[in-house]
Amino acid sequence: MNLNEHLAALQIVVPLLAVPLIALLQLRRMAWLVATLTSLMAFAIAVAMTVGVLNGQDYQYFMGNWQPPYGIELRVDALSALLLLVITAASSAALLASYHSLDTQIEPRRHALFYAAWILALAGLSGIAVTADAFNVFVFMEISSLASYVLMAGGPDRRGLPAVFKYLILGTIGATFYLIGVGLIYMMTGTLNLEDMAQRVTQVADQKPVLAAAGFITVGLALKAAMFPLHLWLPNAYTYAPHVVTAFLAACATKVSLYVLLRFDFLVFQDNLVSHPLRFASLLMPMAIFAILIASAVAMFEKNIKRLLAWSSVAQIGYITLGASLVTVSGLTASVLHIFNHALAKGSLFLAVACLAMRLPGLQLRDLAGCARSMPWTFAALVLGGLSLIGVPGTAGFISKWYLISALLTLGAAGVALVAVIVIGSLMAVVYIWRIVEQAYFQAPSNPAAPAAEAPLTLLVVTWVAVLANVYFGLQPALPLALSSSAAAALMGATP
Amino acid sequence: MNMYTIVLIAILVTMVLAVVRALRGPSVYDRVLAVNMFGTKTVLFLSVVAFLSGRRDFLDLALTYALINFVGVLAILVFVQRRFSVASSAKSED
Amino acid sequence: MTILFAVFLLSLLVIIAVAIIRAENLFVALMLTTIFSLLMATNFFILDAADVALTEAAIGAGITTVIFLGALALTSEHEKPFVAVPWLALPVVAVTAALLIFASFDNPRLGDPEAPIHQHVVPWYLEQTPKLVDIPNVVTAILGSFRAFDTLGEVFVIFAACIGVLFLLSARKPSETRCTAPASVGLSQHLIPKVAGRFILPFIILFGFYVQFHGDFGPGGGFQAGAIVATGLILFALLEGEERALRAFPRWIMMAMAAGGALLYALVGVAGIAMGGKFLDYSVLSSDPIAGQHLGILLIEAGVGITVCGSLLLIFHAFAARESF
Amino acid sequence: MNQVLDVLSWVLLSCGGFFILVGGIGALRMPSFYTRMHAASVTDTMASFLVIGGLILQAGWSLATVKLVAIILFLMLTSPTSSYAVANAALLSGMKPDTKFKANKGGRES
Amino acid sequence: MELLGYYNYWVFAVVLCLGLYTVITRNNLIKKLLGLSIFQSAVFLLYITMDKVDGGTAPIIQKGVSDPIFSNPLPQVLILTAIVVGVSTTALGLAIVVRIKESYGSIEEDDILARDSEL
Repeated sequence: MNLNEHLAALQIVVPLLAVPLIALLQLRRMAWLVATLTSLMAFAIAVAMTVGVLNGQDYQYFMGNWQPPYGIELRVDALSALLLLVITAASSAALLASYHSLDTQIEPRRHALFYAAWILALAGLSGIAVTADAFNVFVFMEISSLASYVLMAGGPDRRGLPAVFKYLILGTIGATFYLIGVGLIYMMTGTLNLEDMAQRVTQVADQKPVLAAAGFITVGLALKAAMFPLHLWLPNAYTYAPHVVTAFLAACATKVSLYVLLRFDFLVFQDNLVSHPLRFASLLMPMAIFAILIASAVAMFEKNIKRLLAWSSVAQIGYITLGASLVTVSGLTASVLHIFNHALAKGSLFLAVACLAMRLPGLQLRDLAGCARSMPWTFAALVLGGLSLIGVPGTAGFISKWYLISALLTLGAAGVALVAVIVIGSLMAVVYIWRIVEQAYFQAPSNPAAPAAEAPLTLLVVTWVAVLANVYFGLQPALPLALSSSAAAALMGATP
Repeated sequence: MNMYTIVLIAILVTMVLAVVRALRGPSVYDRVLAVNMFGTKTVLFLSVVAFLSGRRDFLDLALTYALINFVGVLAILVFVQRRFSVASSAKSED
Repeated sequence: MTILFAVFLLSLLVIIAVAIIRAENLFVALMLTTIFSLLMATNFFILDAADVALTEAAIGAGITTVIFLGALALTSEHEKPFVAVPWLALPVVAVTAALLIFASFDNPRLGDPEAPIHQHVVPWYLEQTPKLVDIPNVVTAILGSFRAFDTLGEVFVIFAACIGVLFLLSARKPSETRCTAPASVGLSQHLIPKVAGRFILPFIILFGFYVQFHGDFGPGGGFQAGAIVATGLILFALLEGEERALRAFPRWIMMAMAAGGALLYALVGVAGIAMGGKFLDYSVLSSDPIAGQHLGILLIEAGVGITVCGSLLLIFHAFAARESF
Repeated sequence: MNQVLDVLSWVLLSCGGFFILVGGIGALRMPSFYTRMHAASVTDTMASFLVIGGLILQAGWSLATVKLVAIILFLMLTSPTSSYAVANAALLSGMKPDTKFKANKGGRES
Repeated sequence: MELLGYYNYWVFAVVLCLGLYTVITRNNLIKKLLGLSIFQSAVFLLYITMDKVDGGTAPIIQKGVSDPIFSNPLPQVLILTAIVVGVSTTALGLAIVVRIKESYGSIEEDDILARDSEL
């Protein structure tokens, strides 16, 4: 009974087992300790699976020992492994940072339930990444959504409640659209397993229900992934959520819905529906371009730092969908790479914001005036994270921008126009990062009498680990590159 | 077979009448009455259809309906009574 | 025959849905929603979905009404008349409806035996269940054994809702709205419902256990049983008032039930791994695979029933306690 | 013997159906709440007693009969109770039963 | 008669769009949640319409009957899960509405926006 064979199942079972235990723990720090240990264990399992996937072992796990179309099958390939790494790493980093950061926002007696909801969100997100059954994705999507509504509604600010209510309504509509899409496909193919569905959809390719299903699934997942026209819930939800929750969910929550969209579109619809690649590209590309331009523009004029970074998240999702909409192997590699690199950049930025929030009265730009001198380490981390977001050479952001531009250049004339869009997007990113830097370093401190002290040590260490990871993967991108290129090849070739 | 159809038609017509009363009912209690009537009719409808389709082991569904109907009506009454006592205490205060 | 019933009941459904939307008083809209779920459950029964009809009745009509009433008691029940100019919403919704109706012509006709979903996976289920799992109710066999991972996710969805409601409603109230609502005294003046309710309560709980263990042979199972037992205990709380209910069935028992049921379900899965099979593999649980399947399904249905009952009770008491918070 | 049972259950079922219809029409056409309440609740219990009695005759000695008896007992206990509770709550909340209808010989005063 | 076979799908489309319309236009948060539960009930109707087979009975194998026609059990399993998901989302939504009522004093969306803009 070696554990290696059960890794795919343990990735979800370990967090699920921990949830009831954490919910029962009323001791003051025990809940945080058990939650962090569970998250680190999940991270270890993800790393073990990534190593297995890199040297060619494909994890396939039949639940209850039933063959796939009859039972539920878990499947971990390069794309799932990369996503699992992102989810568990973001959760572990944010949990380590929450030791200090959470006491300022939630009364200690409610921490046990908060951490139980946190580990539920982790289990839900990693469940979506691992399962290969269309309806099972819906169940885990609901677990992760319910848990993230609870996490986001935990903040002290009363404006968080209407924001989370809007997120709940739009998220449920998105999940139900996805359910309608799966229902329509199941009606025409008779199976729920993604592999089996891909083979059987060829016979019923061009009937109306399958086209309607493709439409419903794309709109539903676009709503969950906050793609441009459907992103209205994201800025307020991220701004008023507790800081560590924003750090965790900004790094991975929306990426998971993009992962499901990629897996559905490239595995089930791609080579079966006639002219689907053209339809897929013609729908996603304009949405991506608008996302990059308009979201970055709005970010330039934002007053609150967290809302500024939330709008920049909407823009970065635009980059990911732009790469995916090229429907070429290099385009997909760039898009999957950017899932990894954006998680690093945005995670470290929001952790730095969590450090700021510990010491500063508010998160408006004017509260930052001249605090760089009294909080040097935090602002250095903020600057490095900003550079990675812009895509300065030597940071992770540059790698994905580089592969995106090289993928676009292969398109010829249209590619050059798209490269122009990316350059404009990056310039706008420079502007809104510079506004923070200029406010912090070159403004006179608003109240010289009470200089802010440096953030607590553990918080700083976690932030700096994330920032150094940014730089490391900027210089040495072998791991994410290998994973994303084999993932892109698998998706395009659709070879199981 | 037509023995059951007469009763079923009667039940369905009464369901429509209950819905009309629920929509038109001027006071809240008319609606509670309509919900109560609708619940009992569903119980009868289920018992007769269970016999009509020959699957007689579905009668415990009808029992569940009766239970849910009773608890639902009581829950509504507790709510209305609390709403009334809060209103009356408000009236008595000012 | 069934098509006539279905057509009649479905048109009644649409009328009720329109009535719910147009109802100004939220309390009235809620009562129409009760009728709406009763109609849905009857439709499911006519379309041969006995288990789903039972669940929709127990959870849809019973628990949803009680939770909505709890929330309405804490908020206002009058909807402000808001004259919305639906210039955006109407076209969007009309286009979606037209697209769906247009797409529905390629769907298989109602009850068409050649429809693809009756050809591929389901015949295997119908012929293999007597051999592999050997329980009459195929729905419980699929729910409990073939797709047990879905049900595990389901148990954690209801547990997530329970944790969420407890977390949200345990926050301290902003000081100025601490109104001194009278502690819920239940139906004090109504002596007859109290006597009738107290007489019926044991039978409701007994009926809940019957539905729990009858799940393998007829319509029933963990979800329905948990909802019925929870409805019974909510009836007790309604009649006797909040404090006596909490004294009879304290909060920590409910929390232990909610967490314990989910844990029991996951541990049955882990036992499958420990005994050399896969996760949630019951054949290895005992020497004879069929007995193992029976044991496995019995245990996880018990886990589901316990969690659903504990979670629904915690949610109800969270809303009820919020008044006198 | 079987013939008699069928005719008897047919009679019971159609009487039940008749009472159901009477209750429905009564609930709709009666002028005030309490009269509607009276019409609906009394016929409810009676009709369910008749219909399920007819079904019991059809089912004969079997598990279905036990379930039907359980349903009857449950309905006979809860249906009047809930009707009483509704009427009591209405009275408590101040709905006065109309006393305008005096039984005079000619047309009735509206 | 044949067209009646599609009646279920039309009712699904109409009820779905009624729910969506309510969620988009109505201003009261609890009315939005009612609209959301109608919206989800429509999806249950779609799945259960699929499982009916002409002359079929509920998929519970009875000993005595020779080879019976069974309706499809799989959509019923999926909808058992979806109903519990619907109730969980409604319960969480109501908890948030109660908290909004306590901190804002109103559950009408335009009042909330007005009170926010005052800050």
